[in-house]
Amino acid sequence: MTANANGSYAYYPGCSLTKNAAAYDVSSRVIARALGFELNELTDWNCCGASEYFSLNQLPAYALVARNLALTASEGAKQVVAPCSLCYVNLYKTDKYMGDHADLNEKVNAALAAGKLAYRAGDVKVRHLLDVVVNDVGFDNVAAAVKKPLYNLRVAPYYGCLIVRPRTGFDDVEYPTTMDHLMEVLGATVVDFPLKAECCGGHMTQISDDVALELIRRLLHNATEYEADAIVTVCPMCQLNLDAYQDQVNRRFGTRFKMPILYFTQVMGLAFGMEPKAVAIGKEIVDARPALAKVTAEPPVQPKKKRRDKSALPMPSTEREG
Amino acid sequence: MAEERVGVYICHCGHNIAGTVDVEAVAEWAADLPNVEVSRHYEFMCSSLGQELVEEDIKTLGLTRVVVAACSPHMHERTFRGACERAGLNPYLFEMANIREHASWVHAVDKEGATEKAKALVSAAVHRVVHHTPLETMKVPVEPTTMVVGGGIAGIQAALELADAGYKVIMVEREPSIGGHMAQLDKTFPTLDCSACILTPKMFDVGAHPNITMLTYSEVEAVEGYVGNFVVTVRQKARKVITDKCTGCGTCWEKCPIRVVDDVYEAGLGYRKAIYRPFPQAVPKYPVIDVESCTYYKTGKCRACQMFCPTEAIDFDQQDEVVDYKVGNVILATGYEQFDARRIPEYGYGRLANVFTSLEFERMVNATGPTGGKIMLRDGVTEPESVAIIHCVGSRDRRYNQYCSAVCCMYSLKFAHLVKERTGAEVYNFYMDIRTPAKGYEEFYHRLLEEGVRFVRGRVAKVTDAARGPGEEGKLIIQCEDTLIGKQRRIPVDMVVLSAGMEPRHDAEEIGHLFGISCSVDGFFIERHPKLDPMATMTDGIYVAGVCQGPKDIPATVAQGAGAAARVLGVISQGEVALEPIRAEIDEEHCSGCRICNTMCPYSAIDYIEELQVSRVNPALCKGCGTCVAACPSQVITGAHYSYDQVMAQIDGILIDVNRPVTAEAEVAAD
Amino acid sequence: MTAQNGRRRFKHEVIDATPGGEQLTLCLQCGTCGGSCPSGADMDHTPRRIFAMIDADMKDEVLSSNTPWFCVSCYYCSVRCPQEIPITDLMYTLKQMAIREGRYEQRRASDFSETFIGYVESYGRAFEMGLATRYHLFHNPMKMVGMATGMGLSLLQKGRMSLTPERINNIEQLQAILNKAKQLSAGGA
Amino acid sequence: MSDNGDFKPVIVGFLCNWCSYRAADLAGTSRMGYPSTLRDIRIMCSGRMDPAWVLHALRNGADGVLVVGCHPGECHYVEGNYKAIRRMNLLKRTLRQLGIEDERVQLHWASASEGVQFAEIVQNMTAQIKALGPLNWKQRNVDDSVNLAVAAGEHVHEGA
Amino acid sequence: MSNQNGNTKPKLALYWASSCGGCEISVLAIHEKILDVAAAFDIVFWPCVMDFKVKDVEALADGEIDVCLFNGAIRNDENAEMAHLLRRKSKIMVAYGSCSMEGCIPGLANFTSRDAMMQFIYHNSPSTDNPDGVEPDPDWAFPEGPAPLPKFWNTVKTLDQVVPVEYYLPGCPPEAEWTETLVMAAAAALAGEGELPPPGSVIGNKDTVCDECPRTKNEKKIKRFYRPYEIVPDPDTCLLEQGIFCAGYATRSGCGALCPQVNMGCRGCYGPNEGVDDHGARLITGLASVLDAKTDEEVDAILDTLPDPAGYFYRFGLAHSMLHRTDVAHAPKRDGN
Repeated sequence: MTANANGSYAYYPGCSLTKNAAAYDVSSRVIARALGFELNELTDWNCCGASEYFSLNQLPAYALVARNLALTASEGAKQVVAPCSLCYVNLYKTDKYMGDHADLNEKVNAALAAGKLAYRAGDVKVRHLLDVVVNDVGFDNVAAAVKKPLYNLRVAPYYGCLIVRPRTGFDDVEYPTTMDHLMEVLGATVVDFPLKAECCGGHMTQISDDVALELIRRLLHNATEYEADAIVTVCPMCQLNLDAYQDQVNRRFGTRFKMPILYFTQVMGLAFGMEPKAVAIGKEIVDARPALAKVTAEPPVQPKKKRRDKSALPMPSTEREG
Repeated sequence: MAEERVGVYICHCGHNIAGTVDVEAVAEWAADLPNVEVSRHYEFMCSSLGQELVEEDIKTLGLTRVVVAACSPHMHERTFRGACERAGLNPYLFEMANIREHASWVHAVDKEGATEKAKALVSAAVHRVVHHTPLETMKVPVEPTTMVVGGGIAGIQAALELADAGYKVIMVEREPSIGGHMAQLDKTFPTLDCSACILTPKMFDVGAHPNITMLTYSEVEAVEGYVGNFVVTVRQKARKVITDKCTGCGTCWEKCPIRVVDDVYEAGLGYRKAIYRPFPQAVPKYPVIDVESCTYYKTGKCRACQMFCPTEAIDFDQQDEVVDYKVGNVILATGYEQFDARRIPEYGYGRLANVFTSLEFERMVNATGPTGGKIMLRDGVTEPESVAIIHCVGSRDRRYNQYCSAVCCMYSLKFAHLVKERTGAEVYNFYMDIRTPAKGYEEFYHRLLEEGVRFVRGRVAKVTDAARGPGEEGKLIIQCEDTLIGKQRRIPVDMVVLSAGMEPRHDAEEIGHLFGISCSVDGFFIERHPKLDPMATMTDGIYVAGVCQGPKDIPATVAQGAGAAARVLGVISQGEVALEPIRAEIDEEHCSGCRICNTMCPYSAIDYIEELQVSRVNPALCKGCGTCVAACPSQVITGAHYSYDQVMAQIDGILIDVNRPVTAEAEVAAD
Repeated sequence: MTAQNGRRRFKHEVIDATPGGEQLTLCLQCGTCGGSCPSGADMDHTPRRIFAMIDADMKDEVLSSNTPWFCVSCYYCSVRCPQEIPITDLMYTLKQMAIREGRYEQRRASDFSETFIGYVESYGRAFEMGLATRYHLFHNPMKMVGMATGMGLSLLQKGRMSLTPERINNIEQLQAILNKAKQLSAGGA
Repeated sequence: MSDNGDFKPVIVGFLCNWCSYRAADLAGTSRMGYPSTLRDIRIMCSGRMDPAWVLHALRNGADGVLVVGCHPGECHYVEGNYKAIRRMNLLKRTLRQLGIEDERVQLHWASASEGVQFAEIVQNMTAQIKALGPLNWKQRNVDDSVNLAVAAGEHVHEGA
Repeated sequence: MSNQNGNTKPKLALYWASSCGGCEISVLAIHEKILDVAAAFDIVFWPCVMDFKVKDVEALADGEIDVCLFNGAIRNDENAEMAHLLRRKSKIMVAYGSCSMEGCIPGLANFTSRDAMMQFIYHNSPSTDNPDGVEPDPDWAFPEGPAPLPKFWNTVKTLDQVVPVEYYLPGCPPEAEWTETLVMAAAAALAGEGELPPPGSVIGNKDTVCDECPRTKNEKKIKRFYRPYEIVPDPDTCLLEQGIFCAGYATRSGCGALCPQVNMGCRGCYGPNEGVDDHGARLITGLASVLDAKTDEEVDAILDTLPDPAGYFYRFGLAHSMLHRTDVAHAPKRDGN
């Protein structure tokens, strides 16, 4: 564990994880225990406002989020972990904007003062759970915890928007890869999923079916095209939209998607040898059991490396300058 | 000091100053300043009559100091120093007050404020000038040899101009051959001349010219000295090939078993061997061994090239050579690097096979390139039926480079033409603005319109291979807003070409540091004046040419190369240069040897004399910035012409009215 | 900032109400935002066009368009914008202005936000069941039927939806903070 | 903050010869207006800036001191402006303890092409100092007319 | 001079204004040479050592004292009154020691105000026991009659800010050899056997402490500062290079680099070297120049390890500095007052 010497974090589950995404909460706590880091739930945390409060009134929205940051700091924690991408980005953005914009900082703190709280930007580092797993725990430690590799399970890692945008810095904004590596470490077969950072529709499910269902369809279509057995997500909103609305998509577009949507923490728990129930498998609406049944004890046979076609032109290296 | 006789001259500059500043009031007021002997105002001080006025007063009134309040000293300081000198007054006993650029032109709506400020600036100059001391410029002879750094078209042009004029040139090129980016191109816009046809003869001339010493596969390591007298240390990397023996027959690279991707000349689209000559027309013709890839340097085995070489020219033990060259002037023509398109992940370069960069595409359409000039997809066999060309990749984009790279519009049009001509494919140009501001360029754009090339105004949001439906299967989809319609569009194509912009060399800043010049915010070298002196730099004797100074196309590059050569020829023909006497000097008797100044000098002009325990300034290296003067805690370093006392007096002068408002006093004086 | 005639330009109102909003003045009308937007095809105007309209002082048209409400907050436009304009945040500002000025006529989206916020302000936590029922009862009673039988039922069956809202302990503190923030926000956007 | 009515600040400026002085020239040739509060002194490099000059100007009637150099990394003398950053930073820390507000002593950058930015720098600084009010250092702190509350002291040293 | 008038020896006066008394002791530190002084001069006023009264001085004719060694800053009415009186009675007025020359430690009061200091000393200091909140009252009257106390000034002044001064003898306290040099030179000059330096001169070296400091100096780059207790310095290398603040680089030599020789940074008591207007300005510029930093943030990181910079730079010279004092209305509140 490099970034956090004592391996202990303040934990901000967010509203979704208390109910609709309880599976995510359960599995997050379970894998944290297995990997030896502590998630200490923040006392009396409040809703982050999702994207709705920012639409209504930005200053109270920032103040709402800042209360959580102030509580975290007052508990003496230096880092707060959010598994929900929307919570994560709201916490991250509020901290960053308070640092970047003096006027906002002043007003938010004036509001906090009404509740006898204060927050200084930068005092709490906001982390997504995936970030903690790949960067603090590290792939080597994860690999060491794997007991039942998920051989032959084809997964499409789906990051969605808010874990990488607006620039949160821990993975590429357009083509993130950390979860891809994580899934490989767990033994799963990772499919190249071009839409891995596209939108799940967000709150459009509530506002416009036309828009939302089409966005969901694209994702399911693309993952199916690439022959994924399951989509793995890092966000309760993504999970809900892809899982709970799959039926509606099928009805509207005449498709027959049967794509289970799992949290990455559930997949980790399974690879760590836990019982499906321990990581709340079964809470998903599209049944994951058929997909999980594909897991084999033996690793897949690697296809022979094709000899390079002589006429083909060299591909550019993927290393990036500066 | 008390006996100085100062002449003050307030210039009207026609209406430029007098229209805002009450010049008469200023002149009248200045007459009462301490030490002022005479105070006049005149319509155009820079005219011959204005200058004669100063000269006449120096002679008849015995002026010992002169202050002219007029325009910026960058405009006319030299003029009035000349007038003083002609009248027998040391030119450094002159001071200028800038009441045009810094007063009348910026305070046009505040005449009173402008007048008040003009008085303060004049007073500052009067207070300062009495502290001036006579200074003498230092004349040094100019070494007529010039170094040209960079063997692209800018450097080639500059070197040939100088060599043809009869002067020696040393050309330093980092790569094994000269030619630069132009050697990679197939056709050049807007005339579609064959690049090789016009470049190769010039490359040959450089190689064969008796006045040019060509140092390829070489880099500058250190620079010392100053204008007219630089010593440049050059490292010639070992080619591992004895050039005296090599005939350039090509047996070595034919026999070499190691094939590597050529990231330089072929822009990554083709291969070369571990021993290679970058391209057939390379000058010089000798190959080099790439020791990173060569088997011999990894395992001690192979030696195929050596075994087959008919002239025993391979020398695996050859070492780098480091040589000092004495030159009078340097022209930097270090060129550019292409923006790395991988930095824009949404365009998929490096991930999506059929996304190409513009340089890759240049190699592809080049008859000597990897595909023999055929336009095809990455598989090397399929000809595209539709091609998208994306403009402004990495340019006009604050995330990367804010500037416009100036050439992409035109080469994109050229690409579109070549695709149409060679494949008949549908071609889309995705652009923000089409910029064609030079001779024959707009006409070329019109020709493309006639040829049926499609133009979509909208910066591409992303390139993807994720099909939404059957119509998009197997294609690359360009997603953008067609801003002229105001709607999103998805356009499936087979091939995407990214028109990547120009960037400064990754080590431009280090190179600049070596030669004592700096880079602007965008990373290109800063010229002396963006309009009136684009070839010179702030460091005397160092000139810039080509894209290293800023994005430009071939005609502009050639013009600047020739221009830089002309500037150097001017210096050489004078035979000697005068160095500004603005220098620092240490009073060694009172230097306590604390050595705080030692790390200040960017030119290493300060030496610590161990046995005396004092520091000393080498006047030939000192450029007069004064940072050591400011640093000296015991104030024993004097900066000529910007001394502590001179500026203190200037502050006293500039604040003269703060307790007694000048305007009130002026009224009294006017009464 | 004021226009020459003393009237505040709409553009500056938008800029002042957005952290980092001053970047908006740099818009080149390139269309990267419009091209990037997942729901761009269904918007009345693409974001690019909205910015041109803001510059043209077309306040009514801007605030009554569906564009900001169709923003899904994916931030693609923000990270791709070559002028680094915080487009998503500007959309939040436009929504906020539309609500304050009562301009947006398709009340569906703003009501969703308001219903959501209502729960957050009273309980400190979001309440999905309450949100779904209250919001849909008003806008789409037919959908309620679907909720009860289809998806909503599945979620209830899977124990993924709660029938009672949760409340934080120190709700008074939160309300004090929010009230102060609202007061400051009204004082000067 | 108040704008202190008719108070017109006097700002002594130190401009480097290569970038900022030229930026000021460019502001002139482009006729960009800015307040006539700035009175500038040309020095070769912001690295020449001597803290004593700042003190002298503040003591003798300036309401503020503005130093403008080339952008970091663009210094004509390679790195003179880095030295200016260090010296001005330490000077400002010291001045803060002496009761001189940060806004009164400012270090900025302007390249030769940044006439607009130069004009903005002067505008902003003028507004900030206007809000602070006159400095009047000599009268208030050296001559002691304000601070020397003990009347008896005055005649003693006045009579010297 | 006096000698030519008759057999009377030249007259010497020594006075102690606002100072610690160290200067008085330093006069005695010239050891047996004090006998030469006593032999050469007729001491007419030295209240620290002998019982003189002000009226004894008042009784002298104007200019009757040949040399007056005046130590201490001008802190109150009494100091000023004595300065004026002795000035009137003396031919040569010497600002003796750092207090009278630069303000020195008493001059640190210029970082705060008279009122704030009174408040702290008589009310707020942790050791104050003053339940009735009594403050010194300059106009206090006993039943026997008024007993006025000298009034405290808000701003501490140096001697030359109050009366004209001929010579300056720096140091806290001055080193004996310089006291001796001055007194003996004055004696010789008064005896017509030599010339005094031009009025306004500082009696001392012109260079800085580095000149006398035996430590090895190298090119300097400071990455952080250390308080003396935080580090064991190398005994042979320049202290400043090791991150210990040493004012020697901008301080007049003459002490023989006493402090640096015992691993303690020079505190700057000799004031700036010859020709310097403001000690603090030179300390600031020299120190800042060698910080190993290129951005404001990097500079901040280094300078955050140097608390109270003004205290370092104006420890001795605040009253004599260009700015003179802190503008209390705009300065951050200092601890304790």
